Amino acid sequence: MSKKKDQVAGFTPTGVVYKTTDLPKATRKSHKSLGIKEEDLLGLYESMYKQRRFEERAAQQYQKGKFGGFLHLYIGQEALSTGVVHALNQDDDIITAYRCHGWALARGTSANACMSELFGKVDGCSRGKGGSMHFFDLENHFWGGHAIVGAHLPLAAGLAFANKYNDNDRIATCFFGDGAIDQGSVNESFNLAALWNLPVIFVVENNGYSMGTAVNRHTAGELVERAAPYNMKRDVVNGMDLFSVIEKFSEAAEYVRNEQKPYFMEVRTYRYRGHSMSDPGNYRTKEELEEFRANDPIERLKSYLFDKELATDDDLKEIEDRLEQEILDAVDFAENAELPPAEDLYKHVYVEDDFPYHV
Amino acid sequence: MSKKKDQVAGFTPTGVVYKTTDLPKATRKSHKSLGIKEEDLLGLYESMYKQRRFEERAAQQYQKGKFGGFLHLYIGQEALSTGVVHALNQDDDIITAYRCHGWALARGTSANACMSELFGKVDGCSRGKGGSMHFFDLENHFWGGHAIVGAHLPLAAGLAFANKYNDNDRIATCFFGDGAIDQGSVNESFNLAALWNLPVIFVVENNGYSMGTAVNRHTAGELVERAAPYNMKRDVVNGMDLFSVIEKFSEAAEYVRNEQKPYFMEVRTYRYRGHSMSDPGNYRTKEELEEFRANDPIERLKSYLFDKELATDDDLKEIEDRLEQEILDAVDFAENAELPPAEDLYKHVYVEDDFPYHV
Amino acid sequence: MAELQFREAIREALNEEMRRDESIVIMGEEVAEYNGAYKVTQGMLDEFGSKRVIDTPISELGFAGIGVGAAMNGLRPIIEFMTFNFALVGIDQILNNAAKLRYMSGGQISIPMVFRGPNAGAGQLGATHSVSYESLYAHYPGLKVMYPSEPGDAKGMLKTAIRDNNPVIFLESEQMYGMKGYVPDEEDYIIPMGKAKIKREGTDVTLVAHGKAYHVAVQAAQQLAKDGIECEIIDPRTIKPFDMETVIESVKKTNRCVVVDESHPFGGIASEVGFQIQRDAFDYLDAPVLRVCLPDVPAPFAKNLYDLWFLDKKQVIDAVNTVTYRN
Amino acid sequence: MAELQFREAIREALNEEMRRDESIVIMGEEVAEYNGAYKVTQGMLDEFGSKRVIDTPISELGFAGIGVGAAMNGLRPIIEFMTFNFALVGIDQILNNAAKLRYMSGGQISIPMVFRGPNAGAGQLGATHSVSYESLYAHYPGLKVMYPSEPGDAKGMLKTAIRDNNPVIFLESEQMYGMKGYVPDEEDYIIPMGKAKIKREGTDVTLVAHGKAYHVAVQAAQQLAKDGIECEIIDPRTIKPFDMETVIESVKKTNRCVVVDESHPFGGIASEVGFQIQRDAFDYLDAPVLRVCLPDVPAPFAKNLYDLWFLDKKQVIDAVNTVTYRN
Ligand SMILES: Cc1ncc(C[n+]2csc(CCOP(=O)(O)OP(=O)(O)O)c2C)c(N)n1
Ligand SMILES: Cc1ncc(C[n+]2csc(CCOP(=O)(O)OP(=O)(O)O)c2C)c(N)n1
Ligand SMILES: [Mg+2]
Ligand SMILES: [Mg+2]
Repeated sequence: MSKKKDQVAGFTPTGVVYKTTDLPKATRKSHKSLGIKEEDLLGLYESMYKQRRFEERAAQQYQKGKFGGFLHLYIGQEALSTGVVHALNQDDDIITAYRCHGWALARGTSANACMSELFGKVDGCSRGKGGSMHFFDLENHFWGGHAIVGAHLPLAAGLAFANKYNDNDRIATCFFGDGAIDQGSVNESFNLAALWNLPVIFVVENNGYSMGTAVNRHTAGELVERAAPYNMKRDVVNGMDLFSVIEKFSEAAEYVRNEQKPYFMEVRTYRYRGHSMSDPGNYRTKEELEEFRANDPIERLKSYLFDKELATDDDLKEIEDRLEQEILDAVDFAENAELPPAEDLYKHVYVEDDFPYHV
Repeated sequence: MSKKKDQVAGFTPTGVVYKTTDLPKATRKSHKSLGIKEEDLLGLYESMYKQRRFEERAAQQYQKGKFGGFLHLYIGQEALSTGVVHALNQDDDIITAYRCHGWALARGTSANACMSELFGKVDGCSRGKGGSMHFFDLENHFWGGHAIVGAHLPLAAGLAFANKYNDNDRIATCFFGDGAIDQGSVNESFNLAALWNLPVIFVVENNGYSMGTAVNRHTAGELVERAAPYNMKRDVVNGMDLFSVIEKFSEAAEYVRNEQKPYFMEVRTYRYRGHSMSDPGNYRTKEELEEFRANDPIERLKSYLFDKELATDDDLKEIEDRLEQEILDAVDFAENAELPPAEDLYKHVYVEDDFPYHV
Repeated sequence: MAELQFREAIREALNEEMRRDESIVIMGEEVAEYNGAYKVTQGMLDEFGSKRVIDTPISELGFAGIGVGAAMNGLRPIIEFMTFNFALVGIDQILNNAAKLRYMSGGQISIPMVFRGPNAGAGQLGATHSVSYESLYAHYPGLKVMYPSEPGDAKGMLKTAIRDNNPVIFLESEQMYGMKGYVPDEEDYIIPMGKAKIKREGTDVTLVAHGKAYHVAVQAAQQLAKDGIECEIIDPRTIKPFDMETVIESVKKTNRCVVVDESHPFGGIASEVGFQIQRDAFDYLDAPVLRVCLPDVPAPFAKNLYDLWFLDKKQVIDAVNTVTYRN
Repeated sequence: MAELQFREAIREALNEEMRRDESIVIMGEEVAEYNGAYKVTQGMLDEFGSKRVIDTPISELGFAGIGVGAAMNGLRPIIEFMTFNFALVGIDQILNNAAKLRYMSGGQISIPMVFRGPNAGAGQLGATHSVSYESLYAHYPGLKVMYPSEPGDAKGMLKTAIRDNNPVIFLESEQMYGMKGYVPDEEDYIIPMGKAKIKREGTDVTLVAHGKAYHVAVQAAQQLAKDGIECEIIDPRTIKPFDMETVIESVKKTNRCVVVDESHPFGGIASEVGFQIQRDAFDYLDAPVLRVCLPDVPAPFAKNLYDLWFLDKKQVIDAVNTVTYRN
């Protein structure tokens, strides 16, 4: 009975600062061999930078008390949204959890619509009814913004089901956190997708923590292996490196589209900020944060562009200044936008807006 | 796009009769090398035979309209209950799904109490309030009898949690069908048990079908692999062979008790009857049924006893006759037993039987 | 008018709608090869094929959610729960996703779908298999809820539910699947959402009853008629929105009401109906609104206890006698 | 009497009971190392260690069920849901297992445990994070349900809940965690299960209100008092069983009642209370019982819509004016 006494001591290991995630090697391929056109490179930079600055400004506004609710920032993880959007077709479907601002922006929702949603204004991408956690932009095939952890995985399988049913060549992609991996909805979705050959990519964004709980404290085993029992194709990606994301997701999208089968991807990444604005992040070390920051996706792309002489300081400065202005304008826009009209309270529950309510 | 068109044709493959389960090889060890005492052999025979005859009589009574509700028979799967009970300590905890008669009997609940429960009588093992799907016998550490598929796995982990907390040297064992494997509760329980090192054996009784759905039509991949991502120890057992069950479960119980870690077991077995009394079983072939019947656990033990001259025809006849009588008596007992008194309707909701109800 | 079993009437609605509209699929446990656990979907796999009639694993959360996702993306899924008791493991997909996504997206998302299957007590199946869920689904905004009591209604209401562009909870009764009743032959027999039906006219007391409870009310009314008490029976048919107008009109005439409801009493449909009547027809009431509900205890297995537990016409008669001051 | 925040009062109850009884454990997301998402369990890991204060993965179904299983087997678990909205994915363990296993086993199983956490609206968090669940848990037999409105009650009630030998749903309000109130210093301050409290005496109208709604009722009563209307305010504290006796007594005196309830109207607590009053105090009512509830729509995010959506003292005043015929 060697281990026994030890094991009884406590259920969850505590007081240990875990090394959360190891980054797999980044790809060494050049943009050319990855099929990224030279003229798209600055657009990719722009996409990541926009998300970053948008959220930094949003945080500022939140701290000033300009809007309420929770605010979860995606800062640090932008290579994923940008890379995935690049790798997919524009009409492929994307769905994610509550850490959703970057996704909407990457997919093309305007900064005005995003900022207005945070401010709860009628020009918001969900007409001010969803808030930070519930961005939607169906025109851009962005399906939200979901705040019950794990609950959108079956929805993703359903999006894929309809795509397959209609044989429309679209695939669905679904993003969720490492904390979501422990929900039974994950496995039910995996089994159904594998059994029915649904064209969907499930993606766990392993940023090392579920709120304050390090990944090893909430999950047994390696995340990527969760798909193994279903014989689902799977891979691990360096989520701090844009090119790695594009490489792996291009492959995965091709496989899923052609073979009409699901795929599971573990993306190792990091959120620089706390879980939400109220989280001081005491559960992790400064060193760990610094280690990941040293791999910052925006900086990495910048270095690449400079190294290969694909852009000058001025090129980037021009983009940054333009975005800076766009986002400041978005803040102005959101601040001055209209609140939803009072009658909106009773709208959008049912398709019929005159449907009777109980009082 | 080779496979695509094909794949879109249908979601679930239909019209195919699947070979459901392959039996792994049975152990070749003798009872001695398995540590089964000679004097226990007839008791093991008795345990299996009792379950078999009990259920055959129960089916008869049901068909005569002597009691209502569903009736799910365990016939064909008795080697598991008998073998597991032998391998465990008497105070280890057992919990199972609605196909539960065999388990109660194997654990020592009297035929009278079991038959009375079917008949909805107050002498039933659940005072007539549970019926066929909800046998309970806490004195014998038998925790039911659960009819929401998959819902008792977390309970099993909870039983194990309390055992570990109290450091009482007991382990918990949890039995469920192949149909249950697709419920998210399975994975949540696996993860929690692995993370917290809970002393529990999870056991899928793969009898080839979830109602009319062959295992390959409801599940992707191999069942036993479902525990792999959690780094849980696991094995596949020939559930038609008593000695194999005893061998594997003795090992597993020792591991779980000593290491204080969970274990997953896939038991390949077969139910001879339909899912419940109303199921004609059209989804499977006679040949398949015959193939498994040829491996009947009771017959196998009988042959072993005869081959090794450990019992005579008369020995077994004596047992069979005695049990036959015991079960006929149980039918009489149940038929003549009292119905629960009317005031039982309002009892056992809360610990306080005078607790106020709303009307 | 054909005389059909409840299950046949539901099947006709399913078949007719699936023939009309290619975007409808049906999925659930044993709906295809097994022809349905209760034979509701018999023959449908043969007619519509495995792309539209789909057997699912026991993963209520998963396939309910797939239904919602597919509905968002252009299909009109019908999700069959083998019984609504099992929907509890998937209820988050119904209450948080199906019922709220349109609202949270500011009207961008539509979810045209039906969740259907047996609800409420089904005889001696024990506590987990005998629960009425209508008040739960009706309590939270975003869903429509229907519960037919007769085969004809079942067909017309299910067709309405399937054509509705919102998520609809369609409750059936396992014990009533074999019950026969007349179903109109009309090409397109449709019963409007949210409209109650006065199924028996009477002047002395209003009985409000849906689903299986409706038949208990009918039995009570028949017996009371022999005593000269004429009950008006209203079957709401749709539970949410509940057609209180028809009920209030009736109570203004009879001045008395008994609600018969196969649910537990606390916060059930009966409380809601009773509450609204006293609020909106206070001056018309000659007696308090009474309810006849299940006891506030889970379903027992034993036959005698189950019979005590279940609704009985005698309880309805007693309640009517009380509100008519004949006790 | 110490003045404590709501969260501190709850923490005191947890700490005192855990010191008394070694069989109590508490588990939930972020309860240990993070000291609780809302800091309710602050310091508890340090005092009681990782064997008794346990961080869980996001697996509500799993850990709720582990709680039930552990309770069956001799422990007294306290399960914290980060909010009760998330309990929906685990609700099968509560409604089918915790609430029914004792009954189905003919009384063999006891399940002494508490499910607790924030309930109802918590400001601008959107539709999935703002739901009131008390009527759902109260509707189905087998559970006891408590919902304190003030820190002192919270402490005394939670101690009662923890000592209860049945599964208890203990609802808190995230928005109230910072609210201060006096908490008696008594060694063992206990508030009995199922007893309402008249928190304000009055003669003109009875207000029934629990949880956050209680404070809306208080504000309304203060304003009405300036107009010479004296409200009697009853805080039921326990929702199931609901202490109707105290309510009925009061209505017999005031002859009027308004129920203020932070839930949707259909089949909510307010319907139940109103139904029972009209049934059991029919002859005493000078006006119909009215309710002030949330609208029958999900929670919107936008500040202006949320404020419209949430209860307002003005609605209560209007209702009181109506039942006192001052409109
Ligand atoms: C079912 C459910 N349980 C709990 C929560 C509360 N909650 C919101 S986010 C979160 C942590 C999720 O972490 P992860 O999935 O890793 O995503 P990340 O925040 O890292 O992006 C928790 C516990 C919830 N929203 N839903
Ligand atoms: C959550 C849930 N869904 C559906 C059912 C209905 N149901 C009862 S048993 C069963 C099949 C289960 O098959 P399996 O797990 O293989 O067990 P076996 O009957 O073979 O012993 C189904 C679908 C249920 N009881 N609970
Ligand atoms: Mg994370
Ligand atoms: Mg099976």
